[in-house]
Amino acid sequence: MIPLSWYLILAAVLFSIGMFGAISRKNAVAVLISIELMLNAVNINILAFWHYHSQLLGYTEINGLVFAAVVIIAAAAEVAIGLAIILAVYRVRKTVVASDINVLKG
Amino acid sequence: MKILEFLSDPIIGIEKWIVQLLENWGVAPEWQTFILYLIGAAILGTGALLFTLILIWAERKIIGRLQDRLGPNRIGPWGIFQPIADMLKIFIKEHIIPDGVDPIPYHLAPIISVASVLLLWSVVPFSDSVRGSNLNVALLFILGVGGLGELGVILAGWGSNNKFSMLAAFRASAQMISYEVPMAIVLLAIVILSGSMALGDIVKLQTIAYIFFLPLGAFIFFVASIAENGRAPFDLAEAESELVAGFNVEYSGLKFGMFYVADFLRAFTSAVIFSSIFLGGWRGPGAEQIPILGFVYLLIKTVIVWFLGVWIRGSLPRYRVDQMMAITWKFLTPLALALFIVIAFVAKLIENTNQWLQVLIFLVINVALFVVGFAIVRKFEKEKERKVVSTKKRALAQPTNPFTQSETGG
Amino acid sequence: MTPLQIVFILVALVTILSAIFVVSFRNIFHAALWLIVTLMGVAIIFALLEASFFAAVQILVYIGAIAIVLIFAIMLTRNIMSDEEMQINRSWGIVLLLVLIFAVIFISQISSSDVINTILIPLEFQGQESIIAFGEGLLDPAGYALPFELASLLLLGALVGGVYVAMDKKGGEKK
Amino acid sequence: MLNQWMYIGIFFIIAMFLPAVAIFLARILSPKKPTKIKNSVYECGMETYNPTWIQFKIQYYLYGLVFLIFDVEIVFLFPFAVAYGKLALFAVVEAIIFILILLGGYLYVWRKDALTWQ
Repeated sequence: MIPLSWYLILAAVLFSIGMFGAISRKNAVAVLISIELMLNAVNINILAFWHYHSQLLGYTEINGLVFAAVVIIAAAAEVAIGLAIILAVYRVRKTVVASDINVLKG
Repeated sequence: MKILEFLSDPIIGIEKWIVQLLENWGVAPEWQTFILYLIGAAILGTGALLFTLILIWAERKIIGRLQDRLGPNRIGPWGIFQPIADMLKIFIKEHIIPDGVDPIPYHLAPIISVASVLLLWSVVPFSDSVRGSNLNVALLFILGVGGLGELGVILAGWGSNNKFSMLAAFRASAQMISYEVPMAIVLLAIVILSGSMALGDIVKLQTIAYIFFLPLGAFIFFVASIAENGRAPFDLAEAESELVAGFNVEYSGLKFGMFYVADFLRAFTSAVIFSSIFLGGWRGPGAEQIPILGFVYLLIKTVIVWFLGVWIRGSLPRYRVDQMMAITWKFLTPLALALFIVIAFVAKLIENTNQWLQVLIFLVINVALFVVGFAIVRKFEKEKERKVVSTKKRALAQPTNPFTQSETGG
Repeated sequence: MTPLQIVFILVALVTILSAIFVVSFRNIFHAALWLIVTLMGVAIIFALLEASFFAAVQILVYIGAIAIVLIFAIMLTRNIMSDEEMQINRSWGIVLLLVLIFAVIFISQISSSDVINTILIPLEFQGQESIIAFGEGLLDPAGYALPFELASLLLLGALVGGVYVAMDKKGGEKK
Repeated sequence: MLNQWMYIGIFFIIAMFLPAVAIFLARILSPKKPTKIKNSVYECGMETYNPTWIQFKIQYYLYGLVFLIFDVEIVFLFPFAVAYGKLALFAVVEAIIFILILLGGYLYVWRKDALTWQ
């Protein structure tokens, strides 16, 4: 009942919002949160096309599902590692501001 | 004859009558389903909330008897109107909102807590024909709704502007997430047996109740669900001596009442889910022909499981926080993982054999794993004890001065 | 406008609005709470797409695990950045402009294509059908068995690395 | 399938609505006499100092981390379990390898004492 393009527009808007947050927020945790938004937008896109394909084929298309699963697994791993790094940096440097974390700068 | 037919399945009868009525009014078929669902959900939700009144009375009475007290006995025969009086009192009590609360989390927390429990009722099959939703991912949904419960706890802790409630909320949520892991693994083993994640199908397929296939799984699930509900002996989050009264210290009036209701209802709800998954839900002799019997069977099974929980609550002392975490991460989770691996492997090998033989093999596996698991734990405990005893420096209770310490969480 | 479309528009508006709150709120804890609303909205979108499994996974993994872990991490790094401080970079105007251009290009491209305006009709899959297909494909040696095992390795890396990085080193200051 | 989710959606709205209405009614019925002492935060009977929203120990994060990884792992074993009846023994072995890989990480975490409450 719903056109495919609606899902894609929603995903595009979510992705743009997430990108804005990821680039402009100072707090590193907030940057991670914004990246989560972007990954969610990607998943909406993938599953919308999965529905479209399954509808065309008449049986369950699995490629889309597997891709969405990989995105979720990657998101979980990213959160786990990202937050651990933020916590470790925080313990040493007492900051979570992404632009202040510049020890590795040459 | 008509009366008998109606009595054997009253809910479907009423449903048909409503559909007839709506058709006469000329309502479109989609809206008919919508209205039916709305009515069903409203009745089920309100019914579950009101049912809590009886639960509170029964639980207080049973706990009272277990602890050699009388329990409520003043209002009405056997004190049966006590919860109603309590409800009236709590309804007209003042809502004290402390200074400096974070308003949205503070006011949202009790609502989310109750909603997370009520939502579980939407996937429970009550009889062959009557059920909320035969969602095809019901088991995942049950686990996910548990996550909403954690959210309610965290919101309450954060919103109250109180260090103790914050501390309690974090302890409670750490406890809840930890116990979700063995629970999920056991559900995985169940899905291997049933081949379906829909609760309706799982109940329907249990010609032999799954507790006979997986007694160890049932044990793990039961312990984990007690812990996830935060009831004794795992009621660390409400340890009066350490954390004042848990994450809901700052709540009063009906807002506190909602946490109370959620707590009591959650115990019963997890008993319903346990009996649906392991004890065959509405199944029983004659339940398929006379659906109303299904309700009765489900109720009996649920009350037995629920009573077991109350009994445990009334008799066991509380665990320490480190013991509690060790139980889930160092005992239940490895055990559940081992169970799942063995079940997944063996079930494939004996796929085509007789069902009773399967039951027997599974039983042997379960018992063996249980014995081995306990033996390993016993061995490690003994070694640890020996280490403590053999060191010359005994562990002494050394109270440190709380005022000189910096404020870090516990 | 069918009822389904109205539901979609409502959910989409809530999702987008809460996503805007997520990136614009000063209080990082509140941003995390709005993130949960966004995730819920996305879960409903998945349900509308009839990807039941992923709707449930969204609730279970994102709301039940990722959001909770994020909140734990926020609690661990709090009171370093006070909420009154500017939460976004100085150059946020340029970023906003770029993102807006990006979004406009996206959306104009999407709405100009014909294929993409197909109406999605409800699929006829009943019960466990699509999940069984998914499971079979995931473990099929000719299909996605290798990515499946690699995903396990990725999770292993995340687990070991995360715990290694986050844990207090022995001898370090005990907080 | 959409019907099932619609029921869940309706149930969710009702489940949020019922306690909200009850609390709202109670707010109207109950007296409102706030005083300064009554509204103070309930902590030891003393004025509290320092903001409430303090830091907590890293242990919580470690539990959260292990839980997150396990949750994701288990969730993607569910399709395997559902399709179990149609799979060959080889696929079952694959799934077991999937778990065993993660079990290595679990043992590492155990050895590092990350699972012990300190």
